[in-house]
Formats: sequence, C-alpha cells, structure tokens
Amino acid sequence: MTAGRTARGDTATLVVGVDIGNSTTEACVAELGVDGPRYLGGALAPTSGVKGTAENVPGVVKVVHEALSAAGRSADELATVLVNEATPVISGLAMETITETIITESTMIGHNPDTPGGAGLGVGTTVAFAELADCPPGEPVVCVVGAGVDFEDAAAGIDAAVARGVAVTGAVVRADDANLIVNRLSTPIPVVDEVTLVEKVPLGMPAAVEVAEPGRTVRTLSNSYGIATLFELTPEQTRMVAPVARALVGNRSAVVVRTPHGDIADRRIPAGTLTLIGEHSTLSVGVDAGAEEIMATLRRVAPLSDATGESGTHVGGMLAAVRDAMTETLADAPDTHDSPDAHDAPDARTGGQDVRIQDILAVDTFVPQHVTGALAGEFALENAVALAAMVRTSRGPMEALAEQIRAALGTDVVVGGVEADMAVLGALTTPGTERPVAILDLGGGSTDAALAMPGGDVTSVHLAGAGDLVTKLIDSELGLENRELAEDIKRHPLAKSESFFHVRMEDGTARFFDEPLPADAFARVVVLGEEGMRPIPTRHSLEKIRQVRRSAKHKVFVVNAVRALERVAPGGNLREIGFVVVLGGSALDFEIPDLIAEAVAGSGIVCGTGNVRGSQGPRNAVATGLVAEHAAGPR
Amino acid sequence: MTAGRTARGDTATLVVGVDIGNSTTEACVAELGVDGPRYLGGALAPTSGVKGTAENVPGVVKVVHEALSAAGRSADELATVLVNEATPVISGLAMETITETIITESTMIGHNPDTPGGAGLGVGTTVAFAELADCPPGEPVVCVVGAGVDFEDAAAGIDAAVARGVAVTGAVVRADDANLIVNRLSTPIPVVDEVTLVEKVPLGMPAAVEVAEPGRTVRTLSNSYGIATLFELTPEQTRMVAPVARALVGNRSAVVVRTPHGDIADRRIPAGTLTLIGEHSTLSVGVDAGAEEIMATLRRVAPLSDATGESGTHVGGMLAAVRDAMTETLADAPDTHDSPDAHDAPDARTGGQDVRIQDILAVDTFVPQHVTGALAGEFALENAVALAAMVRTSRGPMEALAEQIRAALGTDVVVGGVEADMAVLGALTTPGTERPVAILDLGGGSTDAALAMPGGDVTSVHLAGAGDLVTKLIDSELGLENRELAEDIKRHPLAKSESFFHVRMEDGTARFFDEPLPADAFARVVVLGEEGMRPIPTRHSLEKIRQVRRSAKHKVFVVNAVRALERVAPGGNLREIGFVVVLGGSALDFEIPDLIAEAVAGSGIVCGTGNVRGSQGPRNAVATGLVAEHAAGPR
Amino acid sequence: MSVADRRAERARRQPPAVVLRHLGEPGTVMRDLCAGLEEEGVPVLLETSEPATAESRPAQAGAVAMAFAAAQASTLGVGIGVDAAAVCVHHAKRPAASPVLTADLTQARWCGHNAARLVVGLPFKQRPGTTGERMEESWPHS
Amino acid sequence: MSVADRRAERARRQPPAVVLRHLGEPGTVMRDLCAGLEEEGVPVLLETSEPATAESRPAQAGAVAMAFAAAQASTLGVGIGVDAAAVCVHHAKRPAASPVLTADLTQARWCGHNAARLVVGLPFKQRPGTTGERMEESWPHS
Ligand SMILES: Nc1ncnc2c1ncn2[C@@H]1O[C@H](COP(=O)(O)OP(=O)(O)O)[C@@H](O)[C@H]1O
Ligand SMILES: Nc1ncnc2c1ncn2[C@@H]1O[C@H](COP(=O)(O)OP(=O)(O)O)[C@@H](O)[C@H]1O
Ligand SMILES: [Mg+2]
Ligand SMILES: [Mg+2]
Repeated sequence: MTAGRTARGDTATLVVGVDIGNSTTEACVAELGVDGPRYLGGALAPTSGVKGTAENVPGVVKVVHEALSAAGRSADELATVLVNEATPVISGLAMETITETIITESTMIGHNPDTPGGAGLGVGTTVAFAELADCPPGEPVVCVVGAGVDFEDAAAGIDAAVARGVAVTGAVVRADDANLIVNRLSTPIPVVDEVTLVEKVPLGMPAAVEVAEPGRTVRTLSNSYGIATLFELTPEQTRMVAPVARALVGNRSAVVVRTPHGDIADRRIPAGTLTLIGEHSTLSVGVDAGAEEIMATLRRVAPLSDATGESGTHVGGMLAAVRDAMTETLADAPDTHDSPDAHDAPDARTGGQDVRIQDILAVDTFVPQHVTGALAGEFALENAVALAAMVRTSRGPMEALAEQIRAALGTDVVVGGVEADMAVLGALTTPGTERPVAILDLGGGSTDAALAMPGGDVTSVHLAGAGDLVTKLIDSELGLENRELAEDIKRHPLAKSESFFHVRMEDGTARFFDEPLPADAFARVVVLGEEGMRPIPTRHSLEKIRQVRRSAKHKVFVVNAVRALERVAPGGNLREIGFVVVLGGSALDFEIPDLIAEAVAGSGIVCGTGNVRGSQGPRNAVATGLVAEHAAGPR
Repeated sequence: MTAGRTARGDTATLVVGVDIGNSTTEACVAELGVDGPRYLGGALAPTSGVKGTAENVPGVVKVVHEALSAAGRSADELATVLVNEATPVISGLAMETITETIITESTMIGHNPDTPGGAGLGVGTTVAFAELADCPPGEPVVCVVGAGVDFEDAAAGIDAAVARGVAVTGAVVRADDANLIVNRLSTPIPVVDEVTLVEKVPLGMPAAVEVAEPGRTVRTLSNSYGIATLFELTPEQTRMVAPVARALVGNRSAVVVRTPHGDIADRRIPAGTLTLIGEHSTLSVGVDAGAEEIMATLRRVAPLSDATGESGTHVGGMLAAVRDAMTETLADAPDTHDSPDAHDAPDARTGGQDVRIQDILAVDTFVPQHVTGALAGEFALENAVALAAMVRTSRGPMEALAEQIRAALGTDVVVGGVEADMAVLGALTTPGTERPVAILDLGGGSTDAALAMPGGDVTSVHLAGAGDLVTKLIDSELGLENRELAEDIKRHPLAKSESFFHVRMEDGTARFFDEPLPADAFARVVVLGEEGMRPIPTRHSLEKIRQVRRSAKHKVFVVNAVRALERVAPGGNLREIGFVVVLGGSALDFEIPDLIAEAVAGSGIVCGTGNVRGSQGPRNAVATGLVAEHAAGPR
Repeated sequence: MSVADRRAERARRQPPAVVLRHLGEPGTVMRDLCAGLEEEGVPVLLETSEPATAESRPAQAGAVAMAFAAAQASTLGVGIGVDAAAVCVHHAKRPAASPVLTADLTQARWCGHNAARLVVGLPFKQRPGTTGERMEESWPHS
Repeated sequence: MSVADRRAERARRQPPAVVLRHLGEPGTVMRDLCAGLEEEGVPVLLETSEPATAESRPAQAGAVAMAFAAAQASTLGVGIGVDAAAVCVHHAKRPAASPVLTADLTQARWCGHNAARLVVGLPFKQRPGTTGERMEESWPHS
C-alpha cells in the first residue's frame, strides 16, 4: 500500500465518493494520481433518515470512516468527499382486496381435513346424531355429529340406526374422528370431520357428503351436473349451484346442503378509484378493475404528472401519505428550488405543497381470507391489487446537507453530478461493458434505469415498485403477517426438513446433519437464512412458497425492468441497448437478475449483475461514478 | 324387470342405440313405450378397426350383446339397432424439434452432479493431474483428474503441488469423488465431478470452476459480467460468452474454459413449412416460427380447405399419412358420395383422392436432448412444435356397414341422424341442462363441439388434437419414450415413496402401508395407476411431472375448448352459451373438465362433466341420443 | 436374552407399528393415544412396562425413558411412553434425553396424532390451546 | 448384557451413522463402501463381526443377517453387512429376509452410495453396468 502511494508520488489526492441511497449509504475511497483513480476500497451502511435530509449525516460519517480504515488511511489524509445529489424519493405501498366469498345458509363445507373417513358419496336428509334414534326406517339420512359425542358412541348409534333400516349414507363430524367412526361401522360411509361450526349445519335438508380416495379429489360435488343429478335440480337451480361446484374443485372431501336460498357468492368489492393525471389527459380507473387495466390507463395518460386516489380508500390514503411525507421532507429544505435537474421530467416540480406522484405500479395479487359463513374455517384466495407509488424531487436540499457533512468531517465536500450519470460511470467499471449500456438499479422503493449512448447522452427514468413491494407480496400472499420472515423468504432458498437428520433443498438435493434438527422444524418448510434454518409456520407446501416468491419477483422486477428499458431505449426498441448492468440491493438477490436476464434475452441484450470496479458486485456504482467523474476533471 | 315390461304392455319395443367412435363403441338399450323411452342399460368396448368401416362389425356385435345381457334381455327380443353415421376421422400427430444446443471447443460443463465438492470459485490454467508435479510454483491452475486416478492419490497430488507453491484453485474429476478428494485436502477447493468426457477438457487454457453451497446456484459463472471479470474479457468477448452464462443459470456447479473460439450456440433448426389453404387465401408458415404463429396464420386463412407440409419433413410426412389413411378408408367404400351432410363444412368433400385436411392444432413443446459437444452428458430442453391434423368425411360408407351389422345380428338396422344432433340429444339427458347448450366431446384424436340453440338449430365443429396429443406431449416432454407410461401419468395422480412404509400424495397428504414398499420404488415418483404404484424411471421431481401433465392438458384441451366454443357460439360470443356439457373419454380425466370449467367461468357459463341419463357420466351420449331421436319418431 | 431383548425381538417380527409402553392398566389416556394414531392410520403396539424400573425414576424421566426404549423397539423408530404424570413421544434416532415432545395426560390424543405424523412425515398438529396456524387450505378465486 | 447388546447400546450414544458389519480385516471392499458413504456425506461406523456366527451360515445369508443386525444397531436404521462373497444393504424397518439390496464385492462402492441415499431419501444410483436413466438434468431454452 505504501509502495503504491510512493509510486504515484505526492501528487496523489485521497477522495471518497459517497452515495446516499434510500436504504443504503455507500462509500468508495480512491487516490487520484496522474494516470487516473486508484480505488482503495469501500464501505456501506444503512442510510440514516430520509435520503437527502440532514438526518443522513451520521450515516455518511460512518461509511467514510469505515471506508478509510478499510483502506488503511486516516481521515486527515482525506482531501475531498464527493456526495451524490441525493434527491429524496418517497415511495408507498397499498393493497385493496377486491373480491369476497360469502356462503349463505351454510350451503357447503369445502375444507380439507387431513383425515376424512370412508370414500364415496352419500346423499340424504341431515339429521342430528341425537335424533337418529327417532328416524323412521327407509329414509336416507346424513348424520350430523356435534361436539362431545364420543367416536364409539357415534359409531354404535349409526350402526343401530342402520340395523333398524335407516339408510345412513354419510356423516359430518365436529371432532377429528372420521376414521375412528368409520373403522367401527359394519358398512363404511363417507365422513367429513373437523367441522368446527357443525352446529350450524341446517337440519332436515337434503345434503350430500363426498370423500375421495387419498390423493384424489371429489368428482361429483365439484361438477355442477353432479350436484344437479343428486338433488334433481332444474337448469335454473343448476345455474345457481354452479359457484358451489367451482369452489369445491380440488378438495378431497366436501359437503353440499340444499337449502331454499343457499348460495355462495363471489362478490366484487367496489374499491376506490384512482385518477391518473397525464400531461395531456386525465383518466380515472377503478382499482377493482385490476392491475392490467390500471397499467393500461397509465400508458394512455403517459407521461404522468400526478395521481390521486379516492379519499377514504387505502389507495387514497397511501397516495396522500406519500405526498405528505415528501412535503415534510421538502419543508426542511430552504434550497429546494436551486438548479433544477435537466435530466428529470419537467413535471417533477418540488415547490412547497406542489408534490406530485411520478409513477405508479399496480400488481394483481391475492390474499387468503376467511370465507364469510363458512362452517369449517375455510379460506378463499381473494383477489387484490397492490400499488406502489413514488415521488421524487429533481434535486434535494443538498447544500445544507453538504455543509453539515463538511462540518462533521472537516474536509472539503463537493456535491457531484447527476445521479444517473454517476451510476452509469460506475457501472461501466464492470468488466465487459461498453456503451450503449443501460443500468437497472433495483432498490427497495424504486426501480431506476438509465441508458448511456455512445455519445455520452444519458436518459433516465424512475419507476415505483421494487424490493419492498416484493416482500409485501410474499407476506400477504402467504398470509404470514410477518414482514421480516417474508424478507427472509425473499432472500434465501427453501428446504423441507424430512427427518431429524436431513433436509431436502428446493432443488431436490438432500443434506445430512450430524446433530438432530429441532423437533419444531419436523416436516416443515424452512428458509435457509443467515442464522440457519427458520421454520415457516404455515401449511403451504415448499412448491407453493417457492412459486409465490418467484412470481412476486416476476410481477415487480421483470415488469419494471421491461417498462424501464422501453422508456429509456431509443424509440422504445430494446435491441438498441447493447448491455444491461443490473445494480442495487435487489441485484444481490439469488434469482432476480436471472429472471430479468431471461426476460430480455430475446432482444439480443447482454444482461448480467454488475461487478463495479471488477470487485464490488452490484453495489457502489454511484459512489464509484462520483470518483471517476471527479478524476476526469471538469467536463 | 318382468313387472316393468308387463306394465308397459306388449306395445313396448326393444331398441339398442350404437355409437361407433374412433376409439370406443358404445351401446344403449331401451324399451320404447307410449310414454317415451325407458333406458335399461348400456355397454362399451374398444372400436374394432377404423371408424366407419366394415371392420367395426365385431365391436358392434359385442357391445349389443353385452348391453342386452346387462339389461337381462335376449337378442331375439331386439326390434331395431340404431347406428350413428360413423363418419371416419383420421388424425395424426407429428413433432419437429426447432432448436439445437451445441458447445464448441468444450467451452463449458453445465451438469449438476449430486455431490460436487467444496464451495466457491477457482480460476486457473487447466492442467492434467499427471502434469501437476511439473507445474512451476505461483501459477494458478485448475487440475483435471482423469479416469482411474484414485481419490487418495488425487488429494495427495494436489496437496503436494500446493505445498510447492502451485495455486491449485479447483478441479474437474471423472469419477464421483469430489467430496472424497476435498475432504483429504489441507485447503478445500471447488471440485466438479462425474465429468464423463473429462479427457476432452482442453488443457493449458484459462478456466473457472464454481460450486455453490447446497441448495444454492452458481452466481459468477451464470453472470456474463462475472465471466468477463474472471477472464478480463472485452465487451465484444463478453457478448460472445453471454450464452454460456445463460446456459449455466440454475446449476449448482459449473466449469467454464476460455478457448479461442469456444462458444455455445442455440441454433434454430430450419423445420419444414406448412401451407395452409383457406377458402379465400393461401399462406405458408415455417414450422420453426412456433405454435402461436402457425395458429395465427390458420386464423388468417380460416375457413381452412386443406393443408400441406413440405415433403421430407415430419410435418409433410404426417399430413401425407393422414391423407393416405383416409383415402384408403374411403376406397373401401363404394357409397361414399351418398347424402352429403348439411351440417358439415362444404369443403369436407370425400371423393376418391380428394381428401383434405380439415383442422390443425399446433402446440409449443420442448424435448430434452443431449447437448452436442457436452462433456458430462448434459441435456437441454430444446424447443419443438407438435402438430395434430385431422381429416373427417361428411359421411362414411354407412350402408355397407349397416348391411353387415344387419346380417350379423339378424335385426333391423337403422342409420340414425347427424352425429352432432345425437350427441346433443344425449347430453340433454344430463340433469340440470337446457338449451342453449354446447357439448364438448373430448376424444382421443379430435375435439368436437356442437351448440344447440333453443330453436333446435345445431352448429358443430371438429377440431384436431385431443387425448392422444396430451399423452404424446407428456411422453416427449419428460423424455420417457414409453407411451403407455405416459398414458398412465395422464390419467392418475402422482405420489412419492418417501420411506418403505409411506408415500406422499401430490396433494401433500401421506399414506401409510403395512407391507414394505418395493425397494426399487424408494424415493421415486410413482403414478398411482389401476394396478397400484408404478415407479417413473426418471429423475424429474413430482412437481415437474405434475406441471408437465397439467400444462399438456391445458395446451390441448383448454385451447381447443375455447377455439371450439368460439366457433359454434353465435357471433363467437361465449356469453350466448348457457350450458357446456363435457363428454367423451377424456372427460373422464380427473382434471381436464376442471381446467375447462375454470377457463370458461368468466363467461357466465355453467360448465361441467356430462351425466348422460343421470347415470352414465360423460359416456353414451350419442347412443342415448339415437334412442331418444328414434323414440320421438320421424321429425 | 433379557425380557426386554426378547420383546424387542418379537416387535421386529410384528408388522410395522409405533410402540407404546405404559405403567399399569390401559385407561383413557391409552385410549386417547391409540385413537390419535388410528385416526392418522398408523398401527400401534401396546406393551406394559414393569412398574419397578419406571418408579425408581422421576415421573417425566420415566415417560421419556420408556418412550426412548419403545422407539428402539419399534420397527418404525417411533415410541410413546406413559407414566403416572406425562406422555412422551420419542424417536429412535434422537438423543435419549431430547424427546420429540412431552405433554401432560390430558393431551394424550394430541400426542397420538403426532406420533403417527412423525412416521409419515407430516407437520405436527398444533398443541391444543395454542393459536392455530394460518391457512389450512384455500380456494382459488377467479 | 451380551456383547452384541453392549455394542448396540454404544452405537446409540454415538453420533448418527450407518453401521457396517464385516468379517475379518477391513480391505478394499470396506474402503469402497466407506468411500460411497463419504461422498454422499453420511457417517458410517465400522464393526467387525465374530467369524463364528457368520461362517455357520451360507455366504449371502451371512451378509444379509449381518446387514439386518447392523441396521437394528444403527441410529439411522441403515446397516451394511459384508461377508466373503457379498455386500448387503438393509433397513431396520424391512423384513429381515427382504434386504434393500445385495451385490457382489465389486459393487461395494455403489452399495455405499445407496446406503447413504437410503438415509437421505434420494433415489438409488443405477447399478453399474445397467443402462442409465434419462434426463439427469436439463437446461431450459428460449
Ligand atoms: N441479499 C439480498 N437479496 C435480495 N434482496 C436484497 C438483498 N440485500 C438487500 N436486498 C433488497 O434490496 C432492497 C434495498 O436496496 P438498496 O439498493 O439498498 O436500496 P436503495 O437503492 O433504495 O438504497 C431491499 O428491498 C432489500 O430487501
Ligand atoms: N379415465 C380416463 N382418464 C383420462 N383420459 C381417459 C380416460 N379414459 C379414456 N381416456 C382418454 O380418452 C381418449 C379416447 O376417448 P374416446 O371418447 O373413447 O374416443 P373417441 O371419441 O375417439 O371414441 C383417449 O385419449 C384416452 O386416453
Ligand atoms: Mg380426521
Ligand atoms: Mg460426487
């Protein structure tokens, strides 16, 4: 290290480039000599406070010191700190559930107990177990066994009724007793058990109980004409019962009760409307129209100047919150209006209350919700729309911040060039890249892209929706209600603990352990996080969790990558882009860069994760770009 | 039974309706009395010979006798046998592989041995194990260990070289010895083993070996810029290496060798062209353009009058074979030209050599193929296009056939009404249905649909592609080369035998067995067929096989159901169809009817599997319709 | 060969089963345990332990030790021990002192279910009285 | 307690391992077996059987009986027996006379791999000399 310094002579000056990101502040130390910058190292730390505000100072001081000490240099050798423009970005997420499933008159039971009993189909009038003894012979009945009835008594009671000539064709049971009962009957019947609200099953009504063989699903009750056959329904009645059949598709066991007005409804919940104000036109779209319609409306009004959501809805609240947060940030900044950034859209004005939503990403998702009126705690996957919105100023209150960093570090602080330009400069230190190059900066709140053409022109775009939205989708689609676990699932592969001594990885390989695994992980899906295996407390299969994880990444990042590249590419033509360099925290993900590379592979693009300075991976591009720009001298 | 006969008096006549299908011949016995038909039973047997030819007689005789004996009636009570029109349908399937992966100069190894060794990345010049002792210290090398080298010797040799200062950074090994070697090294290195053609690894070239932690995938060699960093590539060289990186995505271990002209190419194989002759225009399309393009071209020329395939290609051969088979069938039929059927498209002329292709279904698929030039037996999933084509006459040589049936059974034989009308009449015996009703007859070779409007008008359509294509897709996508196993996989759910005493079903439930399961099923995916568990001799995961199975069903039947319904619906609007009744052999499938119901659910249609006469399920519609039509008397 | 050894030998010739060892006469606790196993479809083999060996140890250790021994004797590697105060489910491959689960006698039914689930590799049922986990099943919507 | 019993007791206190019982000195057969297990990452415990017991039976039955006993002693339920002519892999849960697999001594390495795969639930490797199964892996195309 000392040799290096001496070789360059005393003319070398020590600089640190600092990139204040929304989530992460990164630093890059370099020595500037006659033959360009010599990079000595870097550091990174969580950003303190909202990007672009005075709160950032502690984070900046921390990374500068860490970077210097990692490079073996002391603070008093430092000549200049270069800071990026740090334009504040505020993003928000909201979710609206747009469907609701309601069962009326306890028409059906569509849950999947682990151990239903018997196999086949039984049809008859529902009779409470206590009344079974009073049933006249001949009549086919379905027996409803409430709480507190012992399985031996239940079996004996049913067998006695059958001996008297009562055709007991099936049973619905409160306890987890189906096989215990069936095993004790002289003739097995289909039994659906673990029906928690069994006391609500309507009595004296025609009903059908179906249980399929293990590994199979019901065939009759999931078929509208099957139900029509059993209950001799008219075409009109069959039309009414069709939603019941559809809800039962895929279940191993089911009960359908024929009540006068029984129904199952898939209601669409009217969600709020979203008003998208374009430069040339304004259009409104109902959130319940779904993501595709919202995004199509967005394209129709593009470029977007602002958006508002109906007040009293989640969307309205979210857009207002994003706007308020930005207003508050800017209120702290006396110098908001200096030097508007030529690279940004002209609508991104930041004066006082004049904060405008710059982009919106709508994503179709689903949320598992309890079915209203269900008798056995059934869930339905209700449709929902998740929205990400973003506000970004053209330039933050940088001078005040620079002044405070200057005071804290006691060195010269220079506010560097345009962030997108810096990111491109940093990205181009990745081996194997050249202009035309596009960067995709996949952060937590926003997906940013910039394209640098051979001439040096840089076009950039900032889109709503990134890593935090992926985490939120994983959390809600799996019904975890645990964002931190969702973040772990996002970042790490899954496994299933198959015995006390081995787990099976999601790629099918097995791994043996010398020490017995904890009993509470047994037969569970676990996420292989940094702190070892973490059981996921749901009953979703490994494949299901994997598919939710990958589709969330696809819905956010593949969609945004294509949107962003189409916006920066000349004439929207991706073939004009030679290289795509993926950067940012979400580029560290183990599958997001591959998903993006696959999506753009058709366009003849070389796409990969950045490797800034040949060593930093997808991190440190802006910090490195600041140094490179500074080293090149004033343009 | 006797009571029933007496009650109806002696006026009741006994009839049997017989439907000669492509695969299955079905019969329905009924007694016609004053108050309509009284159905007594039915039977079914495989169709003997090509539908509509004299070969069918034995099959017809068999089902008539079986149906009568099932109903407890004797042949001499039989008044009339009603036969459907039995228009011959000939269908064919073909497949063209349209991509090919070729590795030149042994640039890479992208296989996934179960047990690679070490973890991390090693870069160096490739050196044969025998030459390791001659390596000068300092130079980083990747050691290539050929066949016959013992793992202890390999480890000792590497350790000795390291002790001399040679930086051995990784190894490529012939035997399954990676962990054995790594466990014996003083410093672990990444080792890729089971490289069958290890002797072809180019020596003296820069190479990189990467092994990921269990459950993870390589990150550097699957990233173009990662490879560019390791080998200090120019942007132009990086562009060349991008396909290597893409091929390595998802692998746990990988080797990349940097050779002067090393490359991996995804070549598109020029497949033949298909010429689609419409009534108004003729268009050609390359088979390698893919299914979407072929189907779009088909829509552009619709209605189709004929199609030809470039001779010398699979497609050309298949279309010619279909045509020839039909020509041969018709050659046996002197009475081909009598009474052309008004319901059929006018282009379906059947004179002599004038046989025309009536419909084509193209489906995108993939075939696992050995990668040319691969060193470790790697497979690539090559793209392919599967095609189904169909020829159908407007009316078969029925009189000759009827005469022979008459002779064989000694009863009156009546050739019944139009097949589609009969199917609708039969389908309407399903409880809960009324006009407007559409039937979807899912057979082996063709998907037929008919719509009956309240007025009685019936529109019908016959499309290429059905159950046999699904079986073929499953067979080829899984690389089974066993159609019978593929048929089993199509029809039955999967399970995995997880121990000697239990299997896990594809729905996640477990099933315990008292008797130990056979050792050769251990840890295998099995199909739960009629004859018990049958191991599937591949290494595909249960999820993968399930996904191939379901997507094959989707690609054929959901696509064809929507195509067919759009063609018969007034103005192509599915909302005009009230009820859809799914019929035919493939309607017995445990998931196809659900897939179709889900696809049309948005259009407010009641869709379900037919239940002919409230008891026959999706079978026997045409046979029942023949009886119903006959009972209603001449129209 | 000792009595215990002969019993293990006998168990090996039996059809595969979970082994249940208990003190004294089978009562409702045993009935609940067997019911849990039966509902899950896994066979069980009942054996009475000599009170002498078990009483010389503290209550829970008794159940744990019995369960571990039962697991060794089980062809399925799963054993259940019941003493005067506790039920224990054990697995032959675990360390003797670290059973799969222990519970008081009122939770016998739950123990029976989980002993069976240990055999077939299903996640354990939630302990009675604890909050249920999310999403037992769900219907897709469209 | 007999020698065999004490050995079983000892094995239980050991870390989990496949138990390998053989006659006489460990040779290349044993080395191959252990190599197969080591490559798959599953520990093995070597035990020498008294020739007396084994020699009184026919060759293969010797390996099978040794393997079954070894499986009983293994905390993982998997045992290997080697006599003068054969290698046998057995599982504690299987009937004694129906081993998982037997092979001649030249296939010891393959037996070692599969004993390990039995523990972690991976499909067995193809027997050397039989035709390979299709599709070890495949790359997606686009
Ligand atoms: N190892 C990782 N794998 C996947 N995602 C990651 C990883 N590390 C960070 N992230 C994600 O990166 C996002 C933050 O990216 P970052 O670039 O630090 O944000 P910003 O650009 O806003 O400063 C978060 O959504 C976080 O979940
Ligand atoms: N149980 C079943 N599950 C799924 N498919 C079935 C079943 N039984 C028959 N098939 C399929 O039905 C097709 C034959 O249908 P069928 O109606 O008999 O033909 P056709 O109408 O040509 O006479 C074949 O592709 C066969 O695989
Ligand atoms: Mg139950
Ligand atoms: Mg290996």
